[in-house]
Amino acid sequence: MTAQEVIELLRFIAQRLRDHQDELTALDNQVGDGDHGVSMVQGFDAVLVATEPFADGTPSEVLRTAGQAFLNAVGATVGPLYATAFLRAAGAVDGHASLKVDDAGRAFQGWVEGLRARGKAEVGEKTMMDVWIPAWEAFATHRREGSRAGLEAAVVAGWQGFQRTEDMPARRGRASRLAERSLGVGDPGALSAYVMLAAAADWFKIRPGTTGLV
Amino acid sequence: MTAQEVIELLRFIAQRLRDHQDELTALDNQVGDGDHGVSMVQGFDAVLVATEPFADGTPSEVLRTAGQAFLNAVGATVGPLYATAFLRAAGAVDGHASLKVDDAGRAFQGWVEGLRARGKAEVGEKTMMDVWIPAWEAFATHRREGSRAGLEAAVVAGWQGFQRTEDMPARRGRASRLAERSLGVGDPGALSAYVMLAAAADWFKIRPGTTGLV
Amino acid sequence: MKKLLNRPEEAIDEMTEGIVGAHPEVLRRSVQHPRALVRAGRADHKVAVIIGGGSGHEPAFLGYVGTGLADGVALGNFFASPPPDPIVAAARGTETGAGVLLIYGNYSGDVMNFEMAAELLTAEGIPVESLVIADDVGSAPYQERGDRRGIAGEVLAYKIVGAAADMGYALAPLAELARQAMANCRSIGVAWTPCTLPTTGVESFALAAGEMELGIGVHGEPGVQRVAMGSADQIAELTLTTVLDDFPIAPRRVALLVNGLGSTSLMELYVYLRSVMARLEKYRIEVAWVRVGEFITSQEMGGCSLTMLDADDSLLNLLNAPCHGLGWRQGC
Amino acid sequence: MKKLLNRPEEAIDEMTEGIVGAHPEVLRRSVQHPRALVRAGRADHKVAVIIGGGSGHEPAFLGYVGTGLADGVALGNFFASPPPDPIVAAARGTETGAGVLLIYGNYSGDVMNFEMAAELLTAEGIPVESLVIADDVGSAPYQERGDRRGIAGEVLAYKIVGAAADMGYALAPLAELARQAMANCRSIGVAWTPCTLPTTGVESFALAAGEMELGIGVHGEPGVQRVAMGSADQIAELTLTTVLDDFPIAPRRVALLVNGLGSTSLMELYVYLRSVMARLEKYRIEVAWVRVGEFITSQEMGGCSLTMLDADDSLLNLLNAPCHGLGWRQGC
Ligand SMILES: Nc1ncnc2c1ncn2[C@@H]1O[C@H](COP(=O)(O)OP(=O)(O)O)[C@@H](O)[C@H]1O
Ligand SMILES: Nc1ncnc2c1ncn2[C@@H]1O[C@H](COP(=O)(O)OP(=O)(O)O)[C@@H](O)[C@H]1O
Ligand SMILES: [Mg+2]
Ligand SMILES: [Mg+2]
Ligand SMILES: [Mg+2]
Ligand SMILES: [Mg+2]
Repeated sequence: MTAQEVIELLRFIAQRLRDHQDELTALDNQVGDGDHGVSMVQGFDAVLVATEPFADGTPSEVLRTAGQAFLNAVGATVGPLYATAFLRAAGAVDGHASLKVDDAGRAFQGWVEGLRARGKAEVGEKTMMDVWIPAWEAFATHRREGSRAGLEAAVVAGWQGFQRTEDMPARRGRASRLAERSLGVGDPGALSAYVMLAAAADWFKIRPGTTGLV
Repeated sequence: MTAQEVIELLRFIAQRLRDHQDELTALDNQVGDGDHGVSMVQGFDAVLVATEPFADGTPSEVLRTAGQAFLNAVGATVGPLYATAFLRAAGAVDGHASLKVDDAGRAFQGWVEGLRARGKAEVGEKTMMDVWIPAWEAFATHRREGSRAGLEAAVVAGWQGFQRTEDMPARRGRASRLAERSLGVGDPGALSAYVMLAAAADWFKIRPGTTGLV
Repeated sequence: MKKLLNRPEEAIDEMTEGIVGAHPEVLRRSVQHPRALVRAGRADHKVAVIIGGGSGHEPAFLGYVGTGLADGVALGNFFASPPPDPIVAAARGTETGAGVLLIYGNYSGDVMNFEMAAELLTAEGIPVESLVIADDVGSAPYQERGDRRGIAGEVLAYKIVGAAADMGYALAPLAELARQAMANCRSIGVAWTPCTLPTTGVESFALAAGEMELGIGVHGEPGVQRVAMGSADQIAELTLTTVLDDFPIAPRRVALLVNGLGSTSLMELYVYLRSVMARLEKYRIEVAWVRVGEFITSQEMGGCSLTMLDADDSLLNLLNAPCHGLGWRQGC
Repeated sequence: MKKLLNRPEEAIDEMTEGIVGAHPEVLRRSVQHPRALVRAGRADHKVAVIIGGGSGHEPAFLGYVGTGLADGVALGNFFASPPPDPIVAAARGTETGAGVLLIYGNYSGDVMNFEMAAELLTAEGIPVESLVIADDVGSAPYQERGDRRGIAGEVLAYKIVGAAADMGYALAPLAELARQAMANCRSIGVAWTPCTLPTTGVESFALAAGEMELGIGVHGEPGVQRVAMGSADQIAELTLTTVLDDFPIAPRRVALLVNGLGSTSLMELYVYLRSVMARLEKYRIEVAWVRVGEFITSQEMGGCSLTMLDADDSLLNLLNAPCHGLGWRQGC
């Protein structure tokens, strides 16, 4: 997977977030302050602008640039979270001109660890981590069956994770003030996480010829 | 007509204004600032409270007290206008313990002259004067046929006057800023004038035995 | 209607109690009338500046009583001029022998009530001058500018007159100064969401999604014209042109007041101001003084007004002089 | 959504241009970052007080930069914490060697971004302290008060810290003073009409005619509980009790801040204040200081908050010290 391909993946994810912006706004209106859809879209728009010049660089450069761009465009809660995710993913594949299957797996792992390190949230607290953690675990378990199987397992686990957030009282972020009133409504950050994850899986399906990946 | 009867008449008028308050609000919302119904009702409420102690006094005392009370409770445009009307009506019947037909006519004349003197509005400027002036003129013309005939002519003329305000661009008061936009909407002050006038006529019908009047 | 009130009929008096209870160092109730408020502490020999108008426009009018501002204010009912009594009470409670300057907007109600008050004061031997504010270019053409109503320009008048009175201007020169200043003051208002009088609970008008009223006053009266609601830039262009075109000679240096009518946010007002200032720069008109905020409101109305004053050094000095009222505080 | 804006995405930057263009004597843009504003004129050796938060709450947060207030502010997107860069820029542009005190509300976003900024500044060798505001008793029970979010109490923190910093407090004592003060500060908010983010055009919530949210924040987040909207007296009773009951020891002398969330009129706020003050008098709690107005808003939301600070003489002195920001000016 070349830097150019990483950029294409990011563009694909950005489009999906745009498609789902209103749903994210609606969920964040119910449990938070209504800005989550805007933040994700603004963040990825900035990512696309900033990474463009790095198409001939390394994947790691693209990811690092993306992290900085996302953070500066967004701030908010998701800014530091996804910025750290991007930076850790970049760090996991530093020096590689192109990513192989295992590299992509390491980047994914770095992504999730970055989120965890920055936000300190665990599964069950009604956040994006209810999607990312089970998704990563499912991927790690099933990647031996091939990266496509791993990704598909991740998407299934992520979706289940998002659905479980509907039955959780919030414990983190703005929604935590709502406590029991947040019950019945899924977490917006978990939904955007799922949208990103599913977009990535779809992209790998559509682009079976991605350099170096099976 | 005794002081007590003047008070009863005022109470009757007050009730009618209350019944029509929402219509007055609606009209003033369209061509003005929406407070006319409230002002008229508040003003007459204050009149009732203030005049109560004068039931054993003279009609002139009642009217003078009413004017002061109306002014202090209302201010606005109608405060000085109706206060002056009350005071001139009172002045026209000073010293009389009870009003005869001619006295009541003089009080009516004083009322209209007071309004005219204070507001300097003429017929055709889309104000209460479009009701009061023709009403007074009709009364003056027809009173020879009896005060009841005079009053009935006044009511008819007043109603026609109100209706004519619908086709006038405003020239006085807040509504005058609207110019042509006030066309098609009747004047709130003209409507409350008509309500008061019709109430008075009805009261004399209901109370045929009013002291000293035919 | 959702308002933070008890009985709407009591709101004005309850507000007044809240204000005098919270800010006794600024203003107090006159002993002569509950609807007359006067500034705390007695001033020495100076012209008493008395203002007033309907309630429901807060911080107007009671926010402009205090050091460097008016000496007393008379409060009317919602959107209704005060009667003469509280005006007279405010004047009596503050005049020090140097006479009284009454300032009020050009509305039939205010004119009649303040004129009655002036007659009563004159009858008591108190010298009285009156300043009638008529800054709203939306309300009558230039030829009939004497018929215009007063809107946010009133607030600049209070500041200018209040500062000059505190500096010791005598009655006649004070009135003259104020009249000259206000002859060079122009305002225009726009609104896109209505207001609701607490006492009626009825919205003042209904506008479609893309519509606004141009030439709105401060009472929820419909404006002069219903027009499309454009962007901040377009509204800046429209309002600025309306105001500028009304000056017989284009001013070279101006003071600006951008007034929010109730629910328009400070962000919006500054986005609008930016656009106004950019245009003035193109015309090479210097903006020597600016204030942005809620100075005279119409309940929760969405809208704003632009006031422009052709300002020389001495007016700017008066605008910059210290003052301390609830609606305007600077320098002290 | 009817707002006086051009493209909503440009609103924050356009507002900023409007503000710095209109008030160059108060604040200016940092040369290092367009979303960092710093006070005009350079202060001598003093702790730099840096504040910040999401936009859309004006006059918070940029209204609290100036003499006797904060030295710099970082502006985020609508209802979103600023990223570390403008925070760092505001600090770098104002620190004079005496260190930096960061003040921000206890929101996950603000905490993460300000902590990242603190790390960056520390890495540059600049001494940094942080004050996290958590005054909203509606957002977590007393036992978990460290988890509470910051609402209007933040504004009192800016004033107190700004005054003390201008008086020459060193970093550690300044932080200590502020922490002690804020440990005795409590707020609660209520709202009855929603707000609309310019960037989404969606109303934050839908309430029935007689309903309100209790424990609302300043972002249109739903409150802790949906309750019947009572009269001003009832809301005063409810909110005052909520705040008072949270003090381990009932205060004897307090400072009050009544904050309007956007479309609630000054009249309503004073009617409410009157009721709060009457109740405090019954409890023999002295109200030594009061401010009423819009200090931190949520667009055009209808609602208000009550903030109470258990105030000793030295805090009152700081609250009364002169300051000059767009959102708060007194004594200079
Ligand atoms: N500590 C945390 N760790 C991981 N995710 C978090 C944390 N706190 C909040 N979130 C996620 O952030 C989302 C909200 O993001 P957003 O609306 O963009 O920011 P804000 O809350 O600042 O408005 C929540 O839905 C939740 O999934
Ligand atoms: N100069 C005038 N003379 C007589 N009536 C007038 C005059 N100016 C206004 N009016 C009447 O006053 C009415 C408005 O009264 P009201 O709404 O109570 O006062 P305001 O205009 O102060 O809100 C108008 O409808 C009109 O009939
Ligand atoms: Mg959010
Ligand atoms: Mg009216
Ligand atoms: Mg009126
Ligand atoms: Mg947010």
